[in-house]
Amino acid sequence: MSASFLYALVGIGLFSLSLYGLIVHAHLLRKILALNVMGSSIFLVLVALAKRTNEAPPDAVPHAMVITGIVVAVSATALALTLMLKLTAETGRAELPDDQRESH
Amino acid sequence: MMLVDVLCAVLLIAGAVFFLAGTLGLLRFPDVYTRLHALTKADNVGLGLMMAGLALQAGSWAVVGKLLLIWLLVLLAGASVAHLVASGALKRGIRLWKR
Amino acid sequence: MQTLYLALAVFLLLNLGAGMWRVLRGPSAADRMLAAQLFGTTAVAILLLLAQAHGNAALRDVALLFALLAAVTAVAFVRRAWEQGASDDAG
Amino acid sequence: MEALTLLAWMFDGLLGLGLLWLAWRALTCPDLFRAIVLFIAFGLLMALAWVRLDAPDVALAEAAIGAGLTGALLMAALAKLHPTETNDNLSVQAEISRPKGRLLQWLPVVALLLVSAGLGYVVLSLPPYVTGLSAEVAANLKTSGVDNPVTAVLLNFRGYDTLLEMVVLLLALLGVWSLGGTELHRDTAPGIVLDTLARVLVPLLILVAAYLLWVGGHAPGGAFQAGAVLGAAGVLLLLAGWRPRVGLMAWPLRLMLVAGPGAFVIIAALLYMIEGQLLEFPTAQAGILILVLETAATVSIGLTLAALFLGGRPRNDKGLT
Repeated sequence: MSASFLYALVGIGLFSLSLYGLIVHAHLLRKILALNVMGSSIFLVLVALAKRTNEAPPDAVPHAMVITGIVVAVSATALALTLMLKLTAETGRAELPDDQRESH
Repeated sequence: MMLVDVLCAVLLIAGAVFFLAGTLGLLRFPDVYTRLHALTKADNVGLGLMMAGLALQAGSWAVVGKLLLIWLLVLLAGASVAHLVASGALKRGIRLWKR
Repeated sequence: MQTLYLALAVFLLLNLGAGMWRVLRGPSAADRMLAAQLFGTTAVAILLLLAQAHGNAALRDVALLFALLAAVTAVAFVRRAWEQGASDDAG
Repeated sequence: MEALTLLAWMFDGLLGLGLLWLAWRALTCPDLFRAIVLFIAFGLLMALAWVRLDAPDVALAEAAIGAGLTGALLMAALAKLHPTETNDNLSVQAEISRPKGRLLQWLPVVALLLVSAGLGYVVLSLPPYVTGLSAEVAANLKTSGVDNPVTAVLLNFRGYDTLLEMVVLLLALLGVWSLGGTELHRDTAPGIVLDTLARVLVPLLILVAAYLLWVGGHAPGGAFQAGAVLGAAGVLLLLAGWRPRVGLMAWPLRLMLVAGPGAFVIIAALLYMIEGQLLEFPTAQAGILILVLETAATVSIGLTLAALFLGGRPRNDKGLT
């Protein structure tokens, strides 16, 4: 096993952790953090697998994708945070409404 | 091993010791002000010694200049943040530790 | 020398792990922030060691960015989470 | 050599464990502020991971975004979320809701363990060595106008993607602006230390952004990293209480926000008229065209990120925009 597989496995572990966090937590700030970790985990798998080029320099295409991904992720985070603040201002709670509780 | 290598190794290890001291201080000191004191030692001296060690191996003046710039920037950030956090903590009424 | 650079990098990484205890423990928000500040400095040192060990000059630029931006998060903490938290009550 | 490999493995192993542990604590600890600090530390370790994976371009982007913007965005959002609850501890407790019943609690855990095992099996069954697209990139690098393969991919081979990514950034900002305005009044006085810090750091940040932009042609760096650094400079200015004059906020700001995608579209249209192809750079002019595009993109990315931190369509006290 080479180091690139080690990092790919870490990426998969991070993906599962963040998916669990995304499902279990109700607070939206936590969901936003979980989504960010999930993005990083996928970037980690991509870049780790790009390094399998046996001594040659790693594949540049995934690197380019990840760089734009990082910048897009931070702007999406900013939008999500603004939406969360707006929702909190309207409803007083930083959580999405629960369908079962609201529909009676 | 050349003399330069020995000197570099000594400086690097001394720097690492200051980092360890900084972490120990962060863990062991009793309040936020004393912990600030420990932290800034790692910034200033620990990184400074490491920079000196690495500069000996740098090979070009451009690299030495970049190392110096990085160190000065960390000093500036460390000193400013220490001031801001300490005065903020005082304003918010976090008490000073007394024996 | 290679071995020394990498050994020190591993040592600093362990050091960083020990500092994590202060982030978890607190007690005040300032303590957690300070620990994060120390992580930034440690990362600068690790990057410079790796730059020398790998012979990759680009890593010094990464360290330069960390050094330049080390203050931004802490300033955001002091100016937003601390100061505005108290002063926003009126408005 | 033996000791060197062992140390490299130790470093990678510790870094991997550290990443997993930080993510786990950031997602489970009850205090939101602590979760944010742990997440910032997570970003720091990610930058080290990129370095170990021979991706210095990605490490530069992660360092610029993770150290400057993400932390500031999260801190500001937390402060606005609980303006009254910030006491000394600033511990904003958000209880971790757990589903009722043992079955519902363990079902996601078991399902996710199965998912990780499946993904892990897939990754481990991949061939250990592949060339991917690196051979194609290396073969065409000569015609791209730059020497850094990552910049060549971003600005030349996959120019369409980069154009659309710039539009995505703009859309995110439009989304934030459509949710309401933000007053342009000044912050509390920054104090002499913060004021001096901003006055020293902001020019340096702009200089480093220009350096990264230029160096991106032949070494790690480029428009996205430079834009992120510029964005961090904007964040620092805003935190130090600086606000642009209202006159600048109207059309000059908007013009600069669309400069990046606009330059892409104009150059694509010109190339279509001359060469008959959108974004197919002629080899002789590719270098200069890429530099023009990158400069416009850097300004737009930096301003967009800073405007995202301001959080809302800027308007003055009279409500004008």
